[in-house]
Amino acid sequence: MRLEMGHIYIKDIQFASESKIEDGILYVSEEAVKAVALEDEKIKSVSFDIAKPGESVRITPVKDVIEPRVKVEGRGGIFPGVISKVDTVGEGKTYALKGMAVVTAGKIVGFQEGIIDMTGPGADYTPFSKTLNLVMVCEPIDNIKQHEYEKAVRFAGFRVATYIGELARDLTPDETKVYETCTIKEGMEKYPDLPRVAYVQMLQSQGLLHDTYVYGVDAKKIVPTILSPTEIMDGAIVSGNCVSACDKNPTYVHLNNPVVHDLFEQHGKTLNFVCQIITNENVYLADKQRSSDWTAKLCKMLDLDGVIVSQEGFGNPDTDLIMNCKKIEAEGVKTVIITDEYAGRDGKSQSLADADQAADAVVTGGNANQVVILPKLDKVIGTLDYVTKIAGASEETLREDGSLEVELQVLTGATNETGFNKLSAR
Amino acid sequence: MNRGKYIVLTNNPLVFDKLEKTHEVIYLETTYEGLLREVRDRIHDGHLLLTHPLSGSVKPNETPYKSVLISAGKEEVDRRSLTIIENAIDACHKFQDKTGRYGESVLEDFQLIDWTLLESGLASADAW
Amino acid sequence: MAKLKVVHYINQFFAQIGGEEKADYPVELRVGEVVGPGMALTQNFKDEAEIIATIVCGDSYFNENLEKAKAEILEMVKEQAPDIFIAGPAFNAGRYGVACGTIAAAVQEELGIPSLTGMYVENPGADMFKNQVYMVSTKNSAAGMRDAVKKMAPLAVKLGKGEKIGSSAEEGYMPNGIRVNFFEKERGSQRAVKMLIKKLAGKPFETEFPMPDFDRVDPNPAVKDLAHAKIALVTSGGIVPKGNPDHIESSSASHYGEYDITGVTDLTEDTYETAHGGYDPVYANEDADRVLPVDVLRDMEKEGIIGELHHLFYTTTGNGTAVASAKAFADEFSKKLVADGVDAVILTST
Amino acid sequence: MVKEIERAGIPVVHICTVTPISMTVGANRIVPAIAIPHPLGNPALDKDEEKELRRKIVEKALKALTTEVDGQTIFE
Repeated sequence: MRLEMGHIYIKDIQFASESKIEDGILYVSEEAVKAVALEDEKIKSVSFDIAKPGESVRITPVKDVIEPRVKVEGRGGIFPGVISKVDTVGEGKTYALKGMAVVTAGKIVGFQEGIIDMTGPGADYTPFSKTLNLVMVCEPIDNIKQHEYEKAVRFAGFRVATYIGELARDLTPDETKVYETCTIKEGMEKYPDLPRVAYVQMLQSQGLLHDTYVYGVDAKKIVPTILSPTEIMDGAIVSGNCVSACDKNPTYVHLNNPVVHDLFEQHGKTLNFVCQIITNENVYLADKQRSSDWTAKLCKMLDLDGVIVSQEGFGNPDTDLIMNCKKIEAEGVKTVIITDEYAGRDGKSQSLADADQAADAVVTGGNANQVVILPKLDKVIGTLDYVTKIAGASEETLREDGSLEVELQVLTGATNETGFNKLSAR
Repeated sequence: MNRGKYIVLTNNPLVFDKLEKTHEVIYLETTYEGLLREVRDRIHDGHLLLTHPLSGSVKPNETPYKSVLISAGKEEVDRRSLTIIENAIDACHKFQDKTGRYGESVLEDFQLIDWTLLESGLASADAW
Repeated sequence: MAKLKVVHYINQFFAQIGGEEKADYPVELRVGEVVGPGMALTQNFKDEAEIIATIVCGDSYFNENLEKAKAEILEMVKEQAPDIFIAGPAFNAGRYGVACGTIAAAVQEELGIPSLTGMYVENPGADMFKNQVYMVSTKNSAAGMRDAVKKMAPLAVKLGKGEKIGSSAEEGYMPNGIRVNFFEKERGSQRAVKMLIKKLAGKPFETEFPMPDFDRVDPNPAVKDLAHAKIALVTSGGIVPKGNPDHIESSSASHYGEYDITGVTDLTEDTYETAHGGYDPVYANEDADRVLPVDVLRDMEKEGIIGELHHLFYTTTGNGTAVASAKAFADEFSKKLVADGVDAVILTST
Repeated sequence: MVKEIERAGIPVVHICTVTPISMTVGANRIVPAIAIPHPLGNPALDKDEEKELRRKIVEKALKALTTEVDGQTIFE
């Protein structure tokens, strides 16, 4: 499949009477985006705000981060099976608004987490301190069930992102990149001497607030399958995951999956990027066995030489990660796995909840238990009410000078397990 | 439904309420780690672990609730089950205990999340 | 700001007193002197620290008079009251490495003075002490001195100032089981791709997180024909012939025992005892079969259940024996066991 | 030591009082022993009974050596 990605760089976001993109500036009609968000009757009210890199702004509790995109040529549309009709995506031409994101925030459960600081030490850790953020805080109608609220906010974010993306449909991209994969046979013929490599992506799929959707299908109900890596660029995978802010994959990460992009960088040079394999992280142990068996089987059937396996989340997925690694290695396919660590505040505890000697090549996104002090910032988008309750925050979280003492866990994307960041540990 | 093939161990009152009448549920008033230790005792006794004890991204000691499925039948001690539960108990010590600081509504949310995590396990268990 | 005060520990060789023949050189304090590698360290301190005294000690002297030497050195260091204590670097010199690790750990532990040493990763002192003191990873010979002091000097200054120590990858010390975050130059996915390319090409690569129990050995196939198998006995329970002819130490054993049991059918109070100091020896001394079941295996040999009890057994004292040396012993006698055609081993531990 | 023996290609059974330690040092075939000061004996028994007890443990060890294992196994 061949996908042309047109990048349109957004230099600023401003509220205006009319939504449009001009000279790299995104003008947003608040009225229009509110209407888009409120299409769902389960959302009582929504407020929009803009947070820019370097500003003294804290956004919390963050639910999802989404990059606006629009499909201008080829089959299907952005977020197939979710916003657009079900159709196979990943070919043709797609535009992405770079340098910005739509951030959804709101308290879905009492312990809702996720902090994005636009400045200070927290900003060093969250990748979304570097994007211009259009933040939407959604309030639900009364007496709504948590899962209905989650779904309502999830969809509202996608609708708004799609609305913004549409503004770029007739623009000329600042930069164009072409991503092309071969069929199995073509690849064999074209790159007979290059190692055959795939990306195995483990998707969070444990239940409410821990879900991921593939073309709209709940990932816990899939058996491992194959994607063209270009499909994710059109939003084939979206996040419904609200827990474990530091190592969950927001939709932004799915769209810009760094493993996919970095493997494409090497495609045809040092390796042949054959495909993406997706699998899940269910709670039922027999499901884990089936999924890891299948993943290893697919690796074997595809005659792969190597794979990169990425994880999402803590604890339960460690078991999937190790099972995948062990079984894939047993098929004679070399693995590199990407994870993060929970080594305790002092760094002395055992980092993972599972281990195996087959996992001899590990990339880590860092120790999520590391303590960081976040100074008081001038403005909060969302609410701080629950910060003391979020994962990694402790009794002394709110210190006298208004600063917060928290673990990296609470920062959105800080220890991402697709290798999105530079943070590591030794 | 193949009820009776598994046992639910839980310290979550919501789970007990929902399953009490239809399932074999052992409700224990204990901590997250205490519940995992109860699970371990039963694994030593020959039960098989059916769901992952660290299900959910909510960390141990952050949520006070945990529900785990084990087999109703007993066989030889399963080493895989043993390793997983031992590692899970170990993992509890990495997180500070925050369970004493929540209001009622937050506790209800934790109960709900634990229930939905278990529910996704039940769906798989019942499919067998 | 005043310079940080450093006390430096080196052996007889680096003090240019002599080699192995001078290894029994006793502890010596040289106040105000900068000796051997101390010069290179001084250059790299960049005026932030200075060596106020050098302690010289022979490797044999240290290891053979461990408690005495340790006490003497601790007293000297205490007297000098430095901000930081540096031992070595020891490179691949085994006894020097053990001495550096021992004394650096002791200074830090008992005097509360931050300590630093350096050695080659395979030096037995590395595994023994890398989790107790900061230990810079060096090359395997003194040719790596420049590189070693380049890492040790700045780390020593940081330790002396009480500054935050970065990750092992940044600072150059051996991973010590404490995970420390830091920012790499490339994002994780790029590092993963590079690692995979190396792994696919069979080139060396370095994992960012070594698995905790990665050093596992797969079980060998089972013994097929027990009735014709040669079985050997090995113990870490310190069973030795009465009188301990080889002077196996009760702890920190520096060698292992190999004893012939040809014709021996029972270990008695008069013939065998234990050299182990880690447990109550009364029961093993009364009847060493309680640790090394020679009597039972002789019976089984007679009954044809096993083919043969190997005529040699191997013994160490588990207590205090450094993992690295135990490993070295076992490597050595395992080769002998293979050469002698042993089919299986029963290892007993207390 | 157990790993080095195994690595040399000789099957080895570890008779050890504290089995978790045996697991940690990487033994694959493990037989629990009686007590630290007398792993293969019990001074409370008379000589014959004690030897019988020792024989049982050694028999278990030999059974372990003749059993194929997949990873670390404790022979209770």
